[in-house]
Amino acid sequence: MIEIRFFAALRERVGSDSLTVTPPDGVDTVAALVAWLADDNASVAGALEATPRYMVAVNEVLSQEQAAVRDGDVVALFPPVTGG
Amino acid sequence: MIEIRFFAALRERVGSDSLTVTPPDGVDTVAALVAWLADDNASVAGALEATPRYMVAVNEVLSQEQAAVRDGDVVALFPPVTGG
Amino acid sequence: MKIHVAVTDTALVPAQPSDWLRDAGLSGAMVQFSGQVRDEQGRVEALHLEHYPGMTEGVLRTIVDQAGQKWHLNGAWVVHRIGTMVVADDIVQVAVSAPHRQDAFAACAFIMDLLKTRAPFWKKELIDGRWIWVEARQSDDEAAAAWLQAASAREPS
Amino acid sequence: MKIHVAVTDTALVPAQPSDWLRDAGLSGAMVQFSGQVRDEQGRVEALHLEHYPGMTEGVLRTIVDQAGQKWHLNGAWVVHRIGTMVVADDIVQVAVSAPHRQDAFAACAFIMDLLKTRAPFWKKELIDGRWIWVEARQSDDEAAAAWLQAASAREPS
Repeated sequence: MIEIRFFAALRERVGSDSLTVTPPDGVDTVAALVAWLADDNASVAGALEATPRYMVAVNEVLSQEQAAVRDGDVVALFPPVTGG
Repeated sequence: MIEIRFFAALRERVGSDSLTVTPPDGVDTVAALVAWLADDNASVAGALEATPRYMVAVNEVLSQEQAAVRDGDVVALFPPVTGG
Repeated sequence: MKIHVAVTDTALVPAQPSDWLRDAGLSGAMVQFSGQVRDEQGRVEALHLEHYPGMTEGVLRTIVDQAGQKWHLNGAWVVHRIGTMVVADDIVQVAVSAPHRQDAFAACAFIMDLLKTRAPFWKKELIDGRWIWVEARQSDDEAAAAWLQAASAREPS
Repeated sequence: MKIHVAVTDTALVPAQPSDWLRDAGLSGAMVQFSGQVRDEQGRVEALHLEHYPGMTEGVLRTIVDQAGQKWHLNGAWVVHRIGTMVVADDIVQVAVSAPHRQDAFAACAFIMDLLKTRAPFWKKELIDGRWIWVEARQSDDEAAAAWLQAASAREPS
């Protein structure tokens, strides 16, 4: 089980704060997870398409698309940050 | 007539806050004025010798030794500044 | 090195960072940055800030720790406001104390540059009655990248 | 651009610069430097600051004007204390407001670097019951020279 969290414009576009998913075996990187999600869920696919640059955090640490993802992880997807 | 002002360690070494002097014709730069003063006044000579690096202001503007000096000017001599 | 990192939904108090950093003669320099809500020639009516609770505090703490490794600091204060705020409100305070001013200036600018590009905050502005998400600025990415390139240039090859 | 430059023999108030610079949404960034009397591991008992009245204010004003020409600023505050002060007292406050943080950081550091090498202030420290003049630091000369070299490198040759 993996928890996917969305923030800001991406959250609004998806229409949910978070999803809990159980991806099939082999979906073991952020990139694979995002590709699988977009195939599986039309609102995520639409939201990602509307957000060409997004950032990823795995367990609250900024990560790259190649980062490993495993059962129990929390993966957050969000637009480039704009604090400060 | 030229007013010479001293500050900080240089003031303490000279033993006066200021001197008013009338240098001879031809003493028309800071460098010439300082050389003439040191010849004329033993306490200034001693103070300058004890202060190898000093700064100069002519009429309250930082100046170089080559700067012109004329009647009515206020020439200040002081150690490198240490504010802030 | 003392560190205070917080996220708050209440108004920031301008004098708090310097009061908290004061250290009885250990530091000779304090540099404080504060960021305010700009009205953008009257276009912006309000600002709303969302963040990722938990991750935010962790990222801010990591940035401050990195600053403490790069420069000689005695204290660092980072407080970021969230929620809805009005024009001229303080959004963020970053303040550092150090023995010398060069370290204080560099560390304060570094913390802000990394906060801008790493800390999970998002702003939207109320303009003509509509909330519009603020776009990230490329100049912020470049400012953060400059610190990281400077760091890797100093590593042995 | 509003400017406040002063020399005072009374205690500095940490919140004054930011209160005075506040501008209702024009600026998005404020950077404040303050310098304190360090105890130098308990060696320093007190500090005394002398200046050149009249020239000091003129030099500070010139430095602030130069900063206003180099960067886009909305306000600048420079207040320097003179007379006798104790450990941890604020010696100087330099604060600037600007639309963007990079300008605010650069201008504040520039004003301090030039103040350190141009403004006619002199410090002496009370150590073991004796007043000892503080020596100028070469690193301060170099910091000021760096801004001037950067400026002349941009001039057409």
